Amino acid sequence: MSADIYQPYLMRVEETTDEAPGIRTLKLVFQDTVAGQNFSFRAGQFGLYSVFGEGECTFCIASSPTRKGYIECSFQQVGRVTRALRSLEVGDTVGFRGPYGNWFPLDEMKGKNVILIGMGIGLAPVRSVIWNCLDLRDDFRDVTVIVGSRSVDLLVYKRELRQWEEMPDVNLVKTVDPGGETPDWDGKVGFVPTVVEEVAPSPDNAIVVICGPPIGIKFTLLSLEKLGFSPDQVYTTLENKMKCGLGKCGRCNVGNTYVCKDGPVFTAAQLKSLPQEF
Amino acid sequence: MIEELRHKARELLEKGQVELVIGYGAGSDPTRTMPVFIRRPEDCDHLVWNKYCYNNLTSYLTWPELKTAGKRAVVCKGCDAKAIVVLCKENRIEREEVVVIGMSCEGVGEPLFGKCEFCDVRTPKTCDIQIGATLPPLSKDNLFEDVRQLEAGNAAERWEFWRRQFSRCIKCYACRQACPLCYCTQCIVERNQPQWIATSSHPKGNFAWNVVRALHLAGRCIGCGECERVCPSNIPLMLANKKLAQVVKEQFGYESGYDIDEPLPMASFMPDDSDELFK
Amino acid sequence: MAEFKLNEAKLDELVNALKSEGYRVVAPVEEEGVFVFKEVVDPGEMRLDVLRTARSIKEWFFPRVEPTLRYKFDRGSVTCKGEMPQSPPKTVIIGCRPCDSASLPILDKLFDWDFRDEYWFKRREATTVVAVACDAPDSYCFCTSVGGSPDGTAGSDLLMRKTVGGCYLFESFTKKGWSIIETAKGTLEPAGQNEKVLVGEVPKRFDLNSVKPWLDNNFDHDYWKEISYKCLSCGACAFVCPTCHCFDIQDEADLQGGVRLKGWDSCCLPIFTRHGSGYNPRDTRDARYRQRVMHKFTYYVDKFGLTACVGCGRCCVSCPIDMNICTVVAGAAELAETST
Amino acid sequence: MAENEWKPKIIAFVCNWCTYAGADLAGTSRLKYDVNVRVIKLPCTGRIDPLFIIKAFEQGADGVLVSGCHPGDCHYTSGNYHARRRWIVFSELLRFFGIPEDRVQFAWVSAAEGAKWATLVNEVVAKVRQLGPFTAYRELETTEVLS
Repeated sequence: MSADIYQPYLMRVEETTDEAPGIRTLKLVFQDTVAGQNFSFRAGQFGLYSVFGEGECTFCIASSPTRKGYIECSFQQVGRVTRALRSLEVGDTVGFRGPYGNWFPLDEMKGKNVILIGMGIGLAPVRSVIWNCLDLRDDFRDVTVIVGSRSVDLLVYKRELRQWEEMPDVNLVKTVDPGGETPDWDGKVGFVPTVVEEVAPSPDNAIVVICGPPIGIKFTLLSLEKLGFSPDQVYTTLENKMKCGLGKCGRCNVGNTYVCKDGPVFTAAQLKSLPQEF
Repeated sequence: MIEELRHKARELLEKGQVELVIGYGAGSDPTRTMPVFIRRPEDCDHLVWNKYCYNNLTSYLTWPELKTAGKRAVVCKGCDAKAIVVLCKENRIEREEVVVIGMSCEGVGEPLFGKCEFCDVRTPKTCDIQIGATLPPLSKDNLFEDVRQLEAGNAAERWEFWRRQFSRCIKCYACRQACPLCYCTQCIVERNQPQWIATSSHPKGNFAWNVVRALHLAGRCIGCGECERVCPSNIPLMLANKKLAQVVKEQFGYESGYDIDEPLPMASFMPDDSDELFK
Repeated sequence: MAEFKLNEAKLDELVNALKSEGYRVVAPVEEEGVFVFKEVVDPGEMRLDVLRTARSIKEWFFPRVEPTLRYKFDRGSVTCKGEMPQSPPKTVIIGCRPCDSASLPILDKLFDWDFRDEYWFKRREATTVVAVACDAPDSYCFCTSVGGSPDGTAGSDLLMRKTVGGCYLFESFTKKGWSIIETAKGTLEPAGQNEKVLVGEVPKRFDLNSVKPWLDNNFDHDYWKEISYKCLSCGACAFVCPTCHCFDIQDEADLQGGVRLKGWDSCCLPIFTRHGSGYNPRDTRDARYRQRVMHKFTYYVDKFGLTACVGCGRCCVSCPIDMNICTVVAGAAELAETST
Repeated sequence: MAENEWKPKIIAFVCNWCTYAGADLAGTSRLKYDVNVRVIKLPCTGRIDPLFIIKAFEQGADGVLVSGCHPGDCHYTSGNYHARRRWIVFSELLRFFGIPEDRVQFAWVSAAEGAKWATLVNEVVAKVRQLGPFTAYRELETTEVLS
């Protein structure tokens, strides 16, 4: 029998975590333990998560490939499927197809300084890279994590931020947009592009991974350019509407590039060469 | 007529009375025409007028990107111009922001479209500039003949008729997009919380979509027939629209597209509306 | 070289012979004033003289709706059953035009790209395609501009060409095509040496080679706005197109269970690329229409080495406002020439 | 009664203020009526979208009953007047599309008309029972569409 590419794995919701208003993380384990054991992915890849009766929805895998036996996804409730996902409880069943797409160049990052920047919910794919780096800490040189959000309550992975903060070999910089701070906020106040310039990581022997809203990426790229980073050193991930994830349904393309197959990870240099339609 | 049309259009643009003229231009084939948007007086020679001017150009009037285009002129047949009345009543456009160039029309299509056989607006009723001679209205006595014919059969026959018709619907939404009165920014089929109508073009979804499409035009459809003309599957959509027009006329004494001051039938009521249906 | 021919009067016998051999026969059939490919019930309803059916043959391989999954709910747990067709019925499509056949190898590339879509290929394997060469193309035809011809053989298992003498010459190119000849042998007769065939002419409207470079370099050209400002943004063009393959995946369910459906979609519909947040990368009519043209004439070429247009003219016929993709591309070719 | 005998499924869309109270009265008055009706309460007949009826048929209803306050008695002054126009038009459309008239019944039942409610339900159920299951609508349930 030939494989049916539209069939999802059945997953069990193991844990739900509220990250911020409207944002939730689900920890999912494979119902079929053999499939779970054989499953592997790389940081940056995505999948299609489905709630039966509501439909499928695309997110990156937010957990690290170094953590076996489960995957996590973080999402913001905006539409039909995310609303249904948010209403799931521990023990409920979810469908998952994946992993799809390319990944962040973890191999290339070995022996280099890594600067990981996540803005808002865009921290999800970066989180996969962060844990991947931290679980194999010796493979990398300096690890700088810059996290930003509109306000303190919208920061995601708050518990993990504290963990990273306490780790001696991680330089965590957290910031919120002006006006989004609280009286007890112990991070910076300012937009991510400004904070990046303040932190001023060196472009030498470094690779940057950045993810967030398009406007945030755009201005952070300018800041990075000012600091001397070349567009080839900067990796980001595109989020387009997808239905299949398999390079067939025809809606995620940017020019002749299919985000689901040729991406979702692109260098800033690649993004510049694409038609500006994303 | 064509010269008169071009002349008037040119005058409107030259005098700055309008920013844009929406009219018919030459098509890819002698039996077709294509909508054109004209902004410069010298381009008015591109305007054409013939029996292949099918489109109802008033559907462009509600486009958000054209709402900001300033005052617009639109070339209309009598049937098309009826849409202006409804659009004004429903506060989609201001009557003053549109100059209606009404064309006297002896009918379009080859052979003549069915709607043209019962046309009582061969000279447009709603227009600012009339082009061409005044033509007497045709009798509408037999307008609902095809409705009556279908009703002569029993429920099972009608069900079978529509089941066969709707089975061909491919959900391309050409009917909706071409309709001057389907102007919603978000159509009910695009609302998915909950998903009231299945988006798939299986028989169940097709039936629900076609019921809703017709119903949302009850008391509003002006009978321009664009939905039916553009349907790639030849579904007789006007038959359903006409049925509803007939009900609205018989029950509420209302015909869409004529009187700008009369209240909309489906947004108003009379305490003595028929109670026959209700136990 | 054709060895056999069939007298026009024996078309019914051909259909019956195929049916008795277990074939599901699909051919152009009239339905309420439109011609569509349908299963032939009565051989007399088959209409090989129809130049252009309302929709293409793609729906016999890639249906406008098909289930991929059925599931049942049982107190919180879900049981699933895949719906991939394991052995679709043995089918022969008779009477499509060479342009329709040509769309099949084009779509093979997409459905086999990395992930092999067996929904498509199972049906492909089970189906024999018998095309009829065009003796009377019309002004909407432009197959010759996109690499085809009125008697092209791409994608066909067998080609029937009409002769002056009221016969169809049978020429098979594949094993599947040969099986048809074998099955129908009783109705066929040997073809003569110098049979005169009727093949129409389709003038070439543009040069593909000059189109692609221009498209590649003119994503932001004003041309797109000029040609598509009046597009109504319906999906008629895509749904009647033999090569348009974009689809949607939707769930439909009640409290007991439901089904996941794969169904046609169109890049011209405004919600096609709209994100859940409301953001839409292709928010304007020109961006959407440009996508349609670019996808066919450059993106697909970049990805798969083929142009995703076969010149059947269906979109031009169906367009409510008479947008004509041939004219649009010819216009681009003209711009390409004037710019060099 | 045979175990697998078909039982008609009737969905009743009723308004909160009159018909629901009427149905309540029927209950408290211990009036017996057919059990094959499932009542869905809405604020007003004006809130009942024609799509509800389509949805009911899609989900397996064999008949639909719509009922609210008598004209003039609407809790919101005019909701039922608007509804009346809508139902006049919609019922004609359904009839035109070939849905048997007896599968959709419209009525006015006030809070005091418990007995009328009971009779109405019995009548509707009887009529639908006579028509049998709405197989015609069930047959629309195909999901693979080849041509």
